[in-house]
Amino acid sequence: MNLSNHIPILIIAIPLLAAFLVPLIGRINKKATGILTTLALSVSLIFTIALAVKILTVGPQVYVFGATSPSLTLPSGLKFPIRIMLQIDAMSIFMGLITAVISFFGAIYSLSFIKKYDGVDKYYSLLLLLTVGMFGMEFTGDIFNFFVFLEIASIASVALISFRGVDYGEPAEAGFKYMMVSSISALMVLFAVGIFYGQYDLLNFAAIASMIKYSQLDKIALGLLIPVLAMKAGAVPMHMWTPDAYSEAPAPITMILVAASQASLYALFRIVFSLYNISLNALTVGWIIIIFGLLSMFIGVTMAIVQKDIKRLMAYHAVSQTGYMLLGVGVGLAVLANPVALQKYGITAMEGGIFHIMNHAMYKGLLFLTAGALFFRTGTRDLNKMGGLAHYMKYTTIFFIIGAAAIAGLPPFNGFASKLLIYESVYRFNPLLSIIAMVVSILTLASFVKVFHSAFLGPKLPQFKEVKEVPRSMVFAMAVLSCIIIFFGLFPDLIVKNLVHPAVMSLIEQLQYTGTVLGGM
Amino acid sequence: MLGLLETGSGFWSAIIWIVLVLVIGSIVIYIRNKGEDSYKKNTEQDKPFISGNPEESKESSHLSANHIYWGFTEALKGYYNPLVKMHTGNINDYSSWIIMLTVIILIVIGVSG
Amino acid sequence: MKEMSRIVKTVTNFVYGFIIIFGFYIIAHGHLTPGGGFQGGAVVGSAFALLLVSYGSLNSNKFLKKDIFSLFENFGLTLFIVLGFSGLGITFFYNFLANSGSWFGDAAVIGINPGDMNTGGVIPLMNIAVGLEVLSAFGVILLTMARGAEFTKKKENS
Amino acid sequence: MIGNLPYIAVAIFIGLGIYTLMFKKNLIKIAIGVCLIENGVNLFLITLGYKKGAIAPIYTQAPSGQAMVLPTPQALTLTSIVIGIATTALILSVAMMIYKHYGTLDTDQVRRLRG
Repeated sequence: MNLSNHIPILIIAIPLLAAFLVPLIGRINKKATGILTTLALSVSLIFTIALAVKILTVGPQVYVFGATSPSLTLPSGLKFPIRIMLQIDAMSIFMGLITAVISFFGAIYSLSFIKKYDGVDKYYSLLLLLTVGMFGMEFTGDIFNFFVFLEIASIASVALISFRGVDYGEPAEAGFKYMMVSSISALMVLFAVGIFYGQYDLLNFAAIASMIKYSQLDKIALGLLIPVLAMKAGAVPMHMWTPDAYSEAPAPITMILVAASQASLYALFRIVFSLYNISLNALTVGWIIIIFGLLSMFIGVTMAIVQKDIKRLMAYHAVSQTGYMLLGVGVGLAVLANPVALQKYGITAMEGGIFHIMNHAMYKGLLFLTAGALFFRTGTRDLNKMGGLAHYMKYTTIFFIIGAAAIAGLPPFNGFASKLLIYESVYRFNPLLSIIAMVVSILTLASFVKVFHSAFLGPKLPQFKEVKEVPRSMVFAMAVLSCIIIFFGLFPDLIVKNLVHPAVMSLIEQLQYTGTVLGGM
Repeated sequence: MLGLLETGSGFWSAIIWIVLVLVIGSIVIYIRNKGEDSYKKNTEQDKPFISGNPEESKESSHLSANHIYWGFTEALKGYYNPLVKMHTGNINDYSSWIIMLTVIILIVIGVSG
Repeated sequence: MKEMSRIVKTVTNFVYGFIIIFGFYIIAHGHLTPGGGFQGGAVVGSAFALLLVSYGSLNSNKFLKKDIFSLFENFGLTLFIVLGFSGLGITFFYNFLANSGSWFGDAAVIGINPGDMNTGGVIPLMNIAVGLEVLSAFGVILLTMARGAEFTKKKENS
Repeated sequence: MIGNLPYIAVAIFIGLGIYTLMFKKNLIKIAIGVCLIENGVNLFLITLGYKKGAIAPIYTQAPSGQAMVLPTPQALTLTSIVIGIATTALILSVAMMIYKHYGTLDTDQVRRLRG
């Protein structure tokens, strides 16, 4: 048995096994559950890194379930890709790395954060299932399997959002709203799957992509898939669930939910680029995505300025930052049919958008963790009630400054690098878009100045006399994320050249995606 | 060079930026350290000037989040009032937005061909 | 929930065993006929629902134990994923028992056949694992919801 | 025309479900709306695999020489039913928690999170 061949499935299967073992272990020892979770996710993280090295040096990987060949030869000699498979190229592994890193640090942060609640074993089990769902959405090469993993991720995240719902009403309300929108979206995805199956008798991404004609039915499927996946990513005007869900979930879960919404974003890009690619009307669909991006950026940030709840404010920023990714990739899509413009600025715009996904996961994760640290010690999320916390929580203050500077796009942090790529390339597409993006960046800085002032600055308040620094595991998780942010900020070229550029190229070149499956048949 | 990111129309290097910030910052600090002759420490000059009113206690002088950017939101009332009203928090509206957007996108994709 | 009349309870006593047997029949024949782990588990779960409704949630707590259900649920899930792992010699979920002559290892007849139970490799085993998981998951869901309903009703009355 | 009847039923199911989601004010009714859409989509998938005059795809003691319907959409539907059960159970449990804390199921009142 050669282990290295099985790495793609082990990344998914080990957290899955751990998710089922955690409640069993929890009967014997409650403390062991957290350690088992962390262990499983660390194995997953190591395997993801190993797989990333393999993919970036050797090429895309295909892993078939239950048989050696992805296709079945009928007695008539016809070959058919019927098996469920994982298909992992540079873009998938890029998202996989984000998922692995974020869920690992989410688990570490949870070790102390979640201690005081009941049902810790169920919490860890659901966290692992959420991770499995995200990995599955990113790695799968089968469109129905994608739907299954989407539902696994959304069911697990709903249960985690309403985790505190036994004691408070608001988390249950947020969970209900998220469940409603995500089940609508999942059913629309299923309908689109039905349309594809009815037309092509196929469920394999690559096989559908090689046959797609952009017929009337394909247009309907695209029209169903774009809005629901954009909704799951939190695009305006379907973003209303985002602040509710993000603010009520426990802080480490909020961080993982950001990565989960990005998995939907990945699915949107995968469908538009790898499934349809040049066959669709690139300008129209590109502009649809650009308009989603613009609305998300502007409405997200202006709504954030008036918020009083710290996590709600950050959630609106998550909406706003998603707009940057949609803008960057949308510009790339709009010029997809025009090779000259694509070479000149389209690829750079997409690099900016894709790089921003990773940066956003890191700094928004860090910011949510600092908000969680404040909640952990003060017991409130209301900015009006906070003040002077920098006196008591020095490390958290430093991490918050790093995160806020990164999200506002201040040099030399990582947010600046990806935003610069977006500004400069989008300016050559349409100057107005670039100017709006810069204004949004300034407003982002303004609203984080507000948070910093009202939560951390000011005199020592009498009600927070007992407040002290958060436990060590929480500080550790925040410190490592800060180090990643600073590293990305100092050496953005390493990431762009080695991870982002291959990811963009694997999106643009459809043949590379379909060839890995159909070439081996 | 390590850390040099090509952006299509130029480049960005955090390391060069940090070096520049250090150089310019040290010049600024040097100029600032030359100082103002008339300034004297531990005199009346150190105290805040509030037109002779008595100074408030530190605890009550903290500006809470509600008051920050009050002018900004007040000036943009026409923009904010409908926008905040739009976020009703009603689950029916959430699903209505999704359905409406789906219909609009279906029409746009269908018409554009 | 209050317990229901004597008629309902008598009929339940008479019928619930048959429902559970039928559910296990569906689980065991999952690889031959329509059905399988989930469907059979759901049938068994409906027997639990019948017990719960007719005896009331307080009484049925005596013979439906949430703790045991949740243990069986995790056991079924773990069994399923371990079966998936044990195919790793070739690929994940590989049917290593099929046509091997051991458990469920007889070769299946392609085309119309009388239906031999001893075929299918790991598929019947997975059906059993899933069936175990589903029936106990239904039990857990029903008991938890019944308890929650009890709580809400108390709050309403007070 | 008669062959298209299932598709019309699909449209009616999904339309009713969407109407329920958009205009009904009770959380339980909204959950029913989701179930309606789900049933519509499941019916759509099943109909895709249907062939006129064909029998169920079971080889055990099947009559010989008859065409069978395609089993793949049925497998897909089954998976989606399983997921649907989990979704419905979760929706109803969360609705119970909401009722416990809010004392109502009216969507106009279940909106502490807004703005």
